[in-house]
This record gives sequence, structure tokens and C-alpha cells, in this order.
Amino acid sequence: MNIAEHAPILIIVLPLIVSLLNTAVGLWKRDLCYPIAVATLGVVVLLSFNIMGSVIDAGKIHYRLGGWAPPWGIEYVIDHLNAFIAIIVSFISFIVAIYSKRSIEQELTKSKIPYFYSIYLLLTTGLLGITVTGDVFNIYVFLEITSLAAYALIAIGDDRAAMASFNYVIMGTIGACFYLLGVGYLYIMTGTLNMADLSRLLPGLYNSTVILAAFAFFVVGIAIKIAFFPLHRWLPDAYTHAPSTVSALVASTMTKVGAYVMIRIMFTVFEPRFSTEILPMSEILGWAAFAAIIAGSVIALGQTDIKRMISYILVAEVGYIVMGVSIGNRTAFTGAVLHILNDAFMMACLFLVIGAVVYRTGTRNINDFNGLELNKKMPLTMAAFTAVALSMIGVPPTAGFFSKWYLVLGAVVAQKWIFAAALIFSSLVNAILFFRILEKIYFRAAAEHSYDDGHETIVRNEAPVSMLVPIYVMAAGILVLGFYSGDIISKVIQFTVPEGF
Amino acid sequence: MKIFALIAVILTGAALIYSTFDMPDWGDPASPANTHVSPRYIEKTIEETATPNAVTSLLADYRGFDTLGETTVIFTAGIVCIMLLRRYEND
Amino acid sequence: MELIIAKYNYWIYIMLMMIGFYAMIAKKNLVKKLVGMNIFQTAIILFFVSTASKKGGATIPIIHKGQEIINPAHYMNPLPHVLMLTAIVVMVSTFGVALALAIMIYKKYKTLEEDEIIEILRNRR
Amino acid sequence: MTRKLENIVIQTVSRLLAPFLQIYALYVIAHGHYSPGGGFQGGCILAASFILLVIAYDINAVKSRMSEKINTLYTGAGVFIYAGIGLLCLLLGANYLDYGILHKILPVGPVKARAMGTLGVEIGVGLAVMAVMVSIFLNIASGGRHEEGAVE
Repeated sequence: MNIAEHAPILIIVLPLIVSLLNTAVGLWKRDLCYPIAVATLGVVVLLSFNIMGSVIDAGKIHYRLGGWAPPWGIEYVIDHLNAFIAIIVSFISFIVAIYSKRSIEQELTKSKIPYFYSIYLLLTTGLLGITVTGDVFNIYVFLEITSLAAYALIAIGDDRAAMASFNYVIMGTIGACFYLLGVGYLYIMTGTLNMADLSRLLPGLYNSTVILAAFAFFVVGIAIKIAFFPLHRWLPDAYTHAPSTVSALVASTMTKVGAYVMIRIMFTVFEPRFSTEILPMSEILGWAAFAAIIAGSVIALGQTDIKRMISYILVAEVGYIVMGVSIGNRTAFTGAVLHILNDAFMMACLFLVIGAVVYRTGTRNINDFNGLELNKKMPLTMAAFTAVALSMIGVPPTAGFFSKWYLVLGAVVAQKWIFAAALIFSSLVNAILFFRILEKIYFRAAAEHSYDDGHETIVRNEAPVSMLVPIYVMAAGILVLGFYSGDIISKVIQFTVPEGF
Repeated sequence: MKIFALIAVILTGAALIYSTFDMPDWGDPASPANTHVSPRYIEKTIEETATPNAVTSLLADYRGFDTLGETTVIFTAGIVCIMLLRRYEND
Repeated sequence: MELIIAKYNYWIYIMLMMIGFYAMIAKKNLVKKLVGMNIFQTAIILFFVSTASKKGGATIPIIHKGQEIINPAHYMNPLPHVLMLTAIVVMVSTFGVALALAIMIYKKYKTLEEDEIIEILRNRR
Repeated sequence: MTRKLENIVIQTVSRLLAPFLQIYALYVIAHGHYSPGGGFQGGCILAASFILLVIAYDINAVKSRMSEKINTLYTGAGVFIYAGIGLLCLLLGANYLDYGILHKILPVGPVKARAMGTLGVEIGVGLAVMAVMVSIFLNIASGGRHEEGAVE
């Protein structure tokens, strides 16, 4: 057995089998579940880098499941975009898994911990399964694995998590069913489920209303899953009330994988000319993304719960990605794909930092940060937070700057000035939001302290090492990605741009 | 609120019914769904998998990976129900 | 008339689906929402399975013994059936998880009416 | 008194019915190659026989026959059989889930080996579905306490 040859399937099957073992091991020895899960995810990261390497060397990978030739069997097709997303998903779930130990011990009863890690691994399985497959129905199956796992992980959060998760179930089911209907409509018109086969057969049918309906179903279904603006209502609730580990994982990976599916459907299954020329879809999506950016940023201004605030920023960030995709030129698309990477890192890091703060202080309210003197209690965590905040605002040389730069440049090249203005407006709002928090952390405390008695010594209460290391990996990642963004674009992202741009 | 829901539902339904006019007729043996991929499963099921029931051979063999996903879904549901609902006496 | 006979399967599925859709977005009781969800998903099953049929005496896709030449027109299309077997399992799982969540909610708030839960949450704040 | 008598009738009938249900479920799983049926359908019938016992008697009737730990193990084991057969194909040198390669370890030809692989997979699915259905039913019916009348 050649590992490199079978790596595409191993990244799916390995976490799946380990999650089965985890439930069995959990009945016998609970403490083993955490190291097993982390080790498995580590192996998965190595395997996905391996896949990336072989894609860069040898081009597209085709893997036939069961040995059946497409379109009769299911085939995995991995190109630069798949491998790129697979690395993001596996790396972030690895880092967040390392982080999860302490915070889950605080938030969950002991007897549930094996099940937590099982479901965590299943979530990763589902996300990776969506990423690598080349079959539209297979995406649906793995989408449901992901969704079920996410419903459960969100529901174990704080007091109001169950209701938030229930609303997510309702919305998520509508989204998945719309996606399934889109698959069905394509199936009755073409008779196939394989993406490559579909893209070969579809151009002859572009004038049919059924294909239009299928496309609309796909876009609406995925838009619900990624919380695209008018359909975003479930997201802030769900991500606010989830446990902090889960928020970090789900916020940084699920919307990105959804965006990936959208890119796949729009540009691989359908040709770019269908998505941009035959339909006014790119116009509609562009304006909806515009609304998402403005609304997400403005609503975020009014929040006092920091997790809810970041959830609304996430709604705006999803708008960034969709806008970059919908503008429809090379630069903007590059920006969108780069932003998938950067935003995944930034969101994961932000939620991890907040998780650490909640772990030590128990508050998520921004106004409570005044008296906490976080800069003295948790200086290392706050330094990481500052780095992420700068990246969210888009200050060079952090990663956030480069993707925004490409997005704005793309909008300017396409002469869509108002889109560029929206992107800059959102950056300004982010600046207000994060400087408000940074001011509370660094300056307000000192000012109030000066005319206090001033003798009480502040106990340094840094986050535990198992939390600090992942936070620093992420924060360092943001800086490193900023430095190497040129390399990433020239080695990977430029090959993901669909033909015809 | 309810009236908006009703309007949304009726509009969606009307748009969907409009799109059905381009669809293949019900039970049409010559529709793409019945001619492109599926005949092979019927013709070759005995020859390639020794299973007369085409649904079984398709479910577990040609598209076996979907079924692995399906089993995983139901496993997930079982574990999820245990995690969400089970209350043990000692904690 | 021709049109009705040719397309009525699609129309029935759309009507069923819209009934479920309405229940999901307009009803306030959580269990009613779930029932709507089930109707919605069942409608999709109906749609897929109806596309599998072939007129002209086609039967279930189990090949008769000892048949030398197999004519695909004599058997129904197995692919939608397989897809729907998968989808049914997915639906059962979703329904189970949703019911588990409903039980969690009921334990917490002692009610399943969305209005009352929102009221309770508002008062708590 | 009548109530008790009714109970006796119901309990006796269910107890007698359960083994036949289970045999039938096994038939549905094993005969899926030649008639409608398969792992999921058979697993559901198998679970129904246990649920019938819960309804006629109480939760302990099932818990004494199949404890919770065993049930959880079955859940994982079912999926493990499926994924494990796939891995076996991988180890023997073919692609994942390519049952044809199993002819190396089975005394049959490659085509028949595919049917064998399918059967193994169906058994795994049946086991997983049975265990999960029973576990979901018990958890939802008793509110997670696994005791009689525990729903508050």
C-alpha cells in the first residue's frame, strides 16, 4: 500500500475510524481520547500537505472509490483549490483540538468528553469529505455529517445554546434540502452526478428553466449554510452560545468550506460564463455581498457581547469572499481565495483568544473589560489579540492586509467603485470596533488605576500553556502568511482561478 | 408574519411550477436520467457484482462510499443523542 | 390534459414541499416545525422516486434469473432509489437530533412554544 | 384486573413475536442481494423488535438483554465493519472499497467477492442502524435517564 497514492481517502477514513475507536476507548479510559484525537488530526495535517505536494508536482489527482470509473462510481478529484482548502481545514482543526482540552473540561461534564472528541473528529471528517469529492451527491452526504456534528457541538454550549442550535437545525435542513433539490434537478436533466460529467453536459442546456432553478437552489442552499446576508440570522446566535472551542472551529472552517462549495458549483459544475454572463447572478450576488458587508459591520458596532460582535464580523467576512468571487476577474478571485485562508486563521485566533479570556475571567461582555486589567493579567494573550486585531483591520504586513488589497484592487479593475468603497468602509468599522476593545484593555485600566489606591498587586493569571501555544501558532500564522502571501499566490492560488477569467 | 410566510411560499411554489414545464415527462423511458448513466447498473449488475438486485449492488458497491457516509451520519446521530440527552447518576 | 398527465408528479411534490416549508417558517410550535420539516423532506423523496419510473411495464430493478439479454427499459432506474435510501437515513438522523434538542429545550423552559421561550429569555435578561 | 390481564396478553404476544421479528430482520439483511431489502431496512426491523419489548414491558427488559455499553460498542462496530472492509481492500492493494480484491482472501472469484463484500457491508450497516435506533429511542423516550417514567 502506497500511502501517498491513497492519501486522498486516508484523510477521510482516518478521523472516521478513530472517532469510532474513541467511543469504545471512552468507555474504558476517558483520558486517552484527547491524545488520540490530537495525534490523528496531526497525521491528517501531514497527509493533506502530502496531497498538496503531489498536486503541485503532478497536477490533478483522480482517485476512484471502489475502482469504478466515473460517472458510474464516485471519484475524488483534487486540484489546487481542494488541496488548499483541505490544508486549511485539517490544520485549524488540529490546532483547535490541542486547545480544546482545558476549556472543554471546564464547560462539559466528564462523562461526555469521549463523545465530544468523537463528534469533533466526525466534523473534521465531514468537512474534509466535502472538500475532496468530485461528486455532487457525495457533497450532500458529507454536508449532513458536518451539519449534524455542528448542531450537537453548538448545543452543548451555554444556557441558551439549545434554542440557537434548534434554529440552526431548521435553517440548516432547509439549506441542505435545497442543495439536494438542486442535485435532483441537474440529475433529471443530465442523468449524471459526477462534476466533470456535469460540466461536459450542461453547456447544451443553459437555456432551460430547470437548470436555472437548479442553480438558484444551489446558491440559496449554500447561502443559508454559509450565513450569507439575508439568510444569516441563525449564525450569530449559534456561534455566540457555542462552547469557545467549538466557535473557533466552526466559525473558521464551516463557512469557508461552504464558500468552497459555492466556487465549485459556480465555476466547475457550471461554466464561469453561465454564472457571470448568461445569468445576472454575479450582479445579484455582488449586491447581496455588498449588503452583507455593510450590514454585518454596522450591526457589529451595536453589540456588547464580544462573541456576538465577532459573529457579525464573520457575516461581513463571508460577504468579502462572495464579493470577490462575484466580481469575476482574476485579481478579485485571487483575493477571495486568499481571504478564505486568512479569514480562517483570523477567526480561529479571535475565538481562541476570547475562549482564553472567558476561561480565566468568565465574562464575554466588552464593558466588563474595563476593570479587568487584562493587559496585566494576561499580557501574552492580549499581545496575540492585538496582532489579530491589526490583521482584521488590514494593517500591513499582517495577512489581512493582502487579501483586502487584492479584493479592493479587483473591484477597482472591474470599475465597481462602490464595492471597493464597501470594503474600505468595513475596514474602518473594524478599526473602530477593535480599537474600542484595545483601548479598554490597555489604556482605560491604567487611567482608572492611577487614582485608585494603587497598592493592590494584580495577579498575573495567564491562560494555560495548552491554550497559549495554539493561540500563538495562529497569531504567528497570521504574520507569516502575510510575509509569504506572494509565494502562496504564485504556487497555489493562481492555479485555482477558473479558466475564462 | 404569517401572511409574509404565505406570500413567500406561494411565490416560490409558482416559480417552481413554472420551471417544471421544461422537465422530462413523468415516466418517460427516454429521459436523460433513464438513459445516460443508469442503464449500465441494470445491464452489468450480474456480470460485474453477481447481485441480481441492482439497488443493492448500486448502494453498496458502485456508490458504496455514499453508503459509508450514510452509515456515518446515523452513527453521528446516535452519538449526538447520547451526548445531548444522557444523564448519568454520578455527575 | 397531456400536460397534466406528463407533469403532475412534479406539481404534487411542489405542493407538498410548500406545505412543509410554510409549516417550518410560520408555525410557532417547535414540534410543528419539525413535522413541517419531515413533510418537506418527504416531498423531496417523492420527487426523486417519481423520476425513477419508466412507462411501459417497467418493474423493480431486480434482474430475473437466467435472463441472457437484459433490456434496461424493462427495469426502473435504480439510481434515484439509492440516493433516496441515503437521504431517508439522513432525514431520520436529522429528525432524531432535532427531537433531542426539542427535549433539551423542553427541560429548560417547560414549553415548546417559540413565543413563550422568547418571552422567558427576555425576562431573564 | 382487566388491565393486568390485558398486560399479560400484550406481553406474551410481544415476547413471542420478538424472536420472529429478529429472524425476519436477519433474512431481510442477508437476502438483500435477491429481493428488496438490505442493511438499513433489516436494521430497522431488528431495532423494532427491541422497541416492541420496551413498549410492552419496560426499559429494563431491553437493558437486561443488551446493556448500554454493549449498545454503544455495537454502534461503533457497525460502522467499523464497513470502514474496515474498505481498509482491508486498501491493505490488499486495491482502491478503497474495491471489494473485488477480496478474492485474495476468500475462496471465490473476483466477481463473487464483490457480492461477498456487499454482504459484509450490509451486515455492518444493519448492526449500526439497529444499535443507533435503539439508543435514540431509549434516550428520547426516557429523557436520557434510562429509567422507567423518568420524563419530567
